[in-house]
Amino acid sequence: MLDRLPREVIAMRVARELKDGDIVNLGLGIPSLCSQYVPEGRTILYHSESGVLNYGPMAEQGEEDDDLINASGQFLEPTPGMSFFHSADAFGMIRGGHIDVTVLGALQVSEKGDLSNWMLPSRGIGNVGGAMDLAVGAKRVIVAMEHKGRHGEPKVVSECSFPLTSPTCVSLIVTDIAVISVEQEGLILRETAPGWRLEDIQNETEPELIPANDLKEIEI
Amino acid sequence: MLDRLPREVIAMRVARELKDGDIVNLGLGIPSLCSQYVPEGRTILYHSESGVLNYGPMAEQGEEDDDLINASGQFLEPTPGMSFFHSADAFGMIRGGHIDVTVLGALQVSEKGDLSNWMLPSRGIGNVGGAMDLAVGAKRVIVAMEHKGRHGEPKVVSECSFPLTSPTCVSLIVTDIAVISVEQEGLILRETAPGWRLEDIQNETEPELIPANDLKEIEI
Amino acid sequence: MEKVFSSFDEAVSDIFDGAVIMVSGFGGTGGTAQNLIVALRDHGASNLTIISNTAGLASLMGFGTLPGHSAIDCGILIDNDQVGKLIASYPVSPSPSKINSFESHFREGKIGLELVPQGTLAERIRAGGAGIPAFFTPTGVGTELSEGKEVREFDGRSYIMETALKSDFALVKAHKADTLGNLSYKGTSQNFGAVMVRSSGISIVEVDEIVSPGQIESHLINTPALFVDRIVKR
Amino acid sequence: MEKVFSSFDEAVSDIFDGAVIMVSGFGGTGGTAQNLIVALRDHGASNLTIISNTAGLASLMGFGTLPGHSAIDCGILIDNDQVGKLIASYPVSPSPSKINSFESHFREGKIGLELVPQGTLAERIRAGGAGIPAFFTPTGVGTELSEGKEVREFDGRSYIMETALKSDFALVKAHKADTLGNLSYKGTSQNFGAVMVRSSGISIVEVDEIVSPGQIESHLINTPALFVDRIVKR
Repeated sequence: MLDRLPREVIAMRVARELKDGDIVNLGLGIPSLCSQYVPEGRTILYHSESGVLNYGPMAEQGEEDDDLINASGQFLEPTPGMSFFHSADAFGMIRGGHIDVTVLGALQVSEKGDLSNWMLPSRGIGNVGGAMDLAVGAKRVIVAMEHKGRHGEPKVVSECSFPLTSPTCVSLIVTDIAVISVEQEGLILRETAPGWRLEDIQNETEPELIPANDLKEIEI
Repeated sequence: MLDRLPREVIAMRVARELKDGDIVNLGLGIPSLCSQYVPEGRTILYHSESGVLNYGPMAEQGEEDDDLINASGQFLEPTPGMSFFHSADAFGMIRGGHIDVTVLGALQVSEKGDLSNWMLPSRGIGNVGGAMDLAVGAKRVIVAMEHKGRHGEPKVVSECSFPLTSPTCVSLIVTDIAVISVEQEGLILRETAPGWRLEDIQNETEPELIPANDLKEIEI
Repeated sequence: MEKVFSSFDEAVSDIFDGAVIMVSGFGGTGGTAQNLIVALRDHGASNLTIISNTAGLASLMGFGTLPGHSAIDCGILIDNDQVGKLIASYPVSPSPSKINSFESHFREGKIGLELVPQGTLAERIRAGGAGIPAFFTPTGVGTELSEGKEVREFDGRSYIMETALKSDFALVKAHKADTLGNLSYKGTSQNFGAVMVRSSGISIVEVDEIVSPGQIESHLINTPALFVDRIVKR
Repeated sequence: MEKVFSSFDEAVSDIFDGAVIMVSGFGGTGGTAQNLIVALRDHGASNLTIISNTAGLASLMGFGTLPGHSAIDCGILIDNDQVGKLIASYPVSPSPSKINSFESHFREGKIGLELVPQGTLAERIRAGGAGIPAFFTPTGVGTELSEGKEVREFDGRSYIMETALKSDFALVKAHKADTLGNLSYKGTSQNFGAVMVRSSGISIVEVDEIVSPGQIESHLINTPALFVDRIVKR
């Protein structure tokens, strides 16, 4: 059985996509880990829809302040040059195209880059939160997730069967077995986890994957 | 010949309309004088679309600061509890109904309370500035002006012939000869300058004035 | 012109059955008017419409709540059957196995829900306070949350029309107030409160401290006094 | 990620003929990027569309200008025939007997004008920066400035639809910047600049002082760094 990449390595791979000076908003789960792995020498300013830009790492125990949280409710350290704003401005930044990259989790991503990440149909009710705004507003949407669901079902699908967050918004999918870019011609398999071949990944993927000319193993 | 009230007395009469706690925006000219005559014991917070609430009196000579001006470009004194904001918020306050009273000058006011105060047709171009926002947004619009124009033409008219600032927005007209309220049934003459009779005022007014039951002389 | 109230109970005493109430806070305890919410629970007004980012995540699961502290949020009004309708972006627990009272009341048909993307919620509230009755937004286009909404293209992209939200009352937490009603907030605790005070008929603000005018420096005032009707000190 | 430019000339060097430029300031010298405006005059880009509250009241008549001081504002670009169109709320002198170059160019048909109520101008600029392509406003209804605009009723009141404004560049004056691009303003000098930085492709900001991150305290930052592209010290 082939090894799947741990969550930290998915985050590490995504972090390499973040460029010096980028304004980045990280979603819950694997995305939230990315900030720990940004290559040295790059300054990233993190934005949270809780109303803060340029926040620091998670607060140490005993240093927590409930007036300084991220969108996941985690306590943050202050940083020099951090700024605060209310929710209408926080989302003006998002919707207005001022966020360079958002990294989001997903329940399903389609061949066309449609994203479903806010409601499990089996539950019949869900939390939309800021996901739709981020999916529509950020200049680049990267999905970081496990390649298949808890019951082995594919999450990279031909058509999303779950309620959409936004159509055609995802540009890159980074999973525990592959890096896939969403292009006009379809899903391009760019990188594979060590030992995984195209057909292994295709087996866990509903739409057809097109191997990149320079298909390679993920390098971290 | 009957005496007309000086500008200061018009402003004094308008100032009596301002109630304790009112948020007030004063236009150019006679309106700007009102703040000097507010009856004692009333706290008025003045708003200016230049981006300040609760500003102080005009700055003394030598104390001027070009980062602290009102909408007429006059230098202000700072006051305890003064606050600043950008233009979108300044007008959000106006349009959103957060200004209790605005006092504006006028070129013409009609029987229905239509206001024209931004363009002389003879010039063919004009400055609209914040006038339309104030006329539409403030809870109460008071006009303070001379009763007739420079060439003796009436300014209280049946229909405005000048370009409108806003239809049906004025509720009270205070001039150098009369105080007139705009009501459903028409223009009600409430107060007269000392010595002026209904017919004297009617002579200088295009639409018919309805004398109030308690018509009286202006008291300051 | 007196804005300072001496008790939370007095500050909420005229909230009526069926009122529309905005409740500040992102989801954690920071920026949540915990004492005003308790006062409204005790007051008992019913059939309320609550406009809030969440239906109470702090009380449900300690979201944004200091370790070892307990939390009160608008969840207690739903627990207490005072809410007929919720307008929110994040109404249920993130975990399907942890059910809050909103979710169980919703399943029983006892409470209505208008689910709104968080940015649209914030912008609709801002619009309500800024005299803008409606605006177009790209958020939600092509999703089930845009069903029944007017769609229009601008420059080749599709947008949906959203309308302003206003309320009868807002219950907001700020850090400091001066007696004129100027407010300052701490850190990320402005969130919805700083917008809600603008679009409520009567804004009621719970603060840590009340000071004289001038004791909050002008450049530190986040909310100018004209948006604030009532202040109560914690 | 370097935002600090060493000269005003360099900071405006890529402004192209036909560019849309927002220029900050209410009308006086406070909040007006006088050195950037001079640099753009010297640069010579032509056929510009200028979005500004006024066509220059400080240079014309000393509006909001300290006694004995001289003033530079976007009026010098119009004097210099670089402007093809003006979008403004207060384009001419308040006195019909005092004619600025905008008014004479306008009468000669050399310059276009889109006259916009001041609040609508500010809101259109905000919308441009907040991803809102259009909104409804009561301002201007029933006047000649609403001619040709869509009118719609909400709750029995009429509103007109206005669309967002964006620009290629903004020339803005702030008080302090840190090297990340965070800005603070003084007093009433936020006015249009604090909104224009949000809706411009490239925002260029002239400041009195540039400091390290942290030297503008977080609660004193009016404009978060993500809105700012270039900074030049006066």
